[in-house]
Amino acid sequence: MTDESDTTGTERSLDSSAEVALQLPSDLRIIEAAVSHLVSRCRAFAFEGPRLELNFRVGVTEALANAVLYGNSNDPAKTVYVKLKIDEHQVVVCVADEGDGFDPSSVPDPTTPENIHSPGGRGLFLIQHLMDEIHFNERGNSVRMVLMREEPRRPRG
Amino acid sequence: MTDESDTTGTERSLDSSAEVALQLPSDLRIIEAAVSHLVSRCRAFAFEGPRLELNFRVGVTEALANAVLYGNSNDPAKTVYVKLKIDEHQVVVCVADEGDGFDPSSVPDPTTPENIHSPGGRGLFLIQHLMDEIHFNERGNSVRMVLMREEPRRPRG
Amino acid sequence: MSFHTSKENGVVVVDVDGQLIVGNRQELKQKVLDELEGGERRFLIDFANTGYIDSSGLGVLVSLSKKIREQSGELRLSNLNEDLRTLFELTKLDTLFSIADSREEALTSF
Amino acid sequence: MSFHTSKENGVVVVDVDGQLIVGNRQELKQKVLDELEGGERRFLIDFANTGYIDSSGLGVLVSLSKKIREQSGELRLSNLNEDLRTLFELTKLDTLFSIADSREEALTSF
Ligand SMILES: Nc1ncnc2c1ncn2[C@@H]1O[C@H](COP(=O)(O)OP(=O)(O)O)[C@@H](O)[C@H]1O
Ligand SMILES: Nc1ncnc2c1ncn2[C@@H]1O[C@H](COP(=O)(O)OP(=O)(O)O)[C@@H](O)[C@H]1O
Repeated sequence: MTDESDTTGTERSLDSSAEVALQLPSDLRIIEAAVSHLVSRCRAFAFEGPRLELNFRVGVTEALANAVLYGNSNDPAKTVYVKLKIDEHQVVVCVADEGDGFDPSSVPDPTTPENIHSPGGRGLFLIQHLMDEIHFNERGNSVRMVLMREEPRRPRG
Repeated sequence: MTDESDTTGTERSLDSSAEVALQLPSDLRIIEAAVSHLVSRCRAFAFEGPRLELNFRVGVTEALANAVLYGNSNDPAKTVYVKLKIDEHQVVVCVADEGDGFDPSSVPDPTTPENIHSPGGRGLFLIQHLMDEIHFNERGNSVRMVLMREEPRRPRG
Repeated sequence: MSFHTSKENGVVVVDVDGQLIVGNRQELKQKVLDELEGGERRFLIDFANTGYIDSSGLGVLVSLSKKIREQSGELRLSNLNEDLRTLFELTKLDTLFSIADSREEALTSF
Repeated sequence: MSFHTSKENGVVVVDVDGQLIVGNRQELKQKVLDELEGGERRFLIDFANTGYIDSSGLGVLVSLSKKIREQSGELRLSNLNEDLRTLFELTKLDTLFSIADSREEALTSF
């Protein structure tokens, strides 16, 4: 604890890449503001258009919602950790929670006839289809998403 | 950037003190959630009652609002840094912004007959009267507030 | 973000201004369910001023559609921009909903 | 948090549920100003269900009180708990407002 001015975090802001770190109260009410913040940091790095306004916004919203609701069991005393790194090619976002994790491969496809009428279960699916890459750590409480600035030429796996 | 589980921040949680760090998007919408989070962290450390529900809540709300509105000029791409440390005697909260700071001694008394009808200007005054100590760094963009768990016996200066 | 409700030709029209996401979906749900309980049966949700929708927002539409159908009512959607249409197509929810291009088209087709 | 408005004996009563702080003060302000513009002149803001108020919340009360007085109207407050009273006393705003212990007392005194 110090009250010197260097408590203000400094940010590596080279010409070619920037990093952002957030440590957020685990609360659904902060999601919209957190996503706007990350979007405006991306814009400041000349990333814009539908990949930012749709793919990035929805992907990050889903990851934050899952961290708050499932990872942190909607307990407002817990914390969600976000890291973003943007360079001229791509943006990488990590969202981590304090939970025990889960097995992403166990989540069913929400578009099948049995599941299409379910009110839930579309979050991971949207991340998978809107982001270019998604990786979980082994425990399953930290997700790393990669979005290319431009639509990749090869069709996504 | 890593997707290992140790991206989850760990917290020093000895029996006698705890620390919390938040890095928040500079957005008025997050203040209520941030304050609830800090309050619940204090409660988890057996701090409760009106000093928490009034003095702490209002003091921290004021400091966050000033950081967002003045320090960070209400720019949602900026960040507010919060640190809290609680032990058996007191809680210390630091709120820092990315702004140029200001001179707190230049802020007029809001309770004088000339100022009492003004819609603004009561934030610092409330911090000064609700917290037991308030210190600014030299630049004026970082405030450190101390609140004793129990009302101090000596009258406040 | 806000939800604005009006009544046009016997249809309850809800405008979604801003985001329809996990943080506010309950508000939309409650608004529509209150009208349904009040006896309304025709609903149009208009997305002309909507930024984005997340999976919870989609989920709330699915569950409202079901509840409205159970009361022999009808739910339509209108004014999905290209981005929002992509979400409905990805999740195949475009097959579940009656989606009109414009508010007028939706209102006359009830 | 929410603001609920009702009309009792010609008085517009606003209940503040939750916090009245920098993030939502505009909503309260707009609600009351709309009623003032609509011709209402007597206002009671009831704090029975209010958690805490910050300096912006106090500020919005000061500015509403001024605007209402300019239209020859009257603003009263009721049900401040001990914590909230402390805030009014610290800032000397207890000298500026007409504060009643209960809603009934406030309503009958207009
Ligand atoms: N961070 C997480 N920690 C624990 N479980 C998770 C996490 N993220 C997702 N899950 C699990 O995966 C399931 C599917 O999540 P998702 O596809 O986002 O749909 P929904 O949120 O609607 O259930 C969740 O119901 C939950 O059980
Ligand atoms: N973090 C800050 N950075 C720069 N200026 C500040 C900061 N905090 C307060 N101030 C200045 O001090 C003034 C008084 O603040 P305050 O007492 O909280 O009342 P109000 O917010 O209603 O103006 C503000 O108007 C602003 O000019």
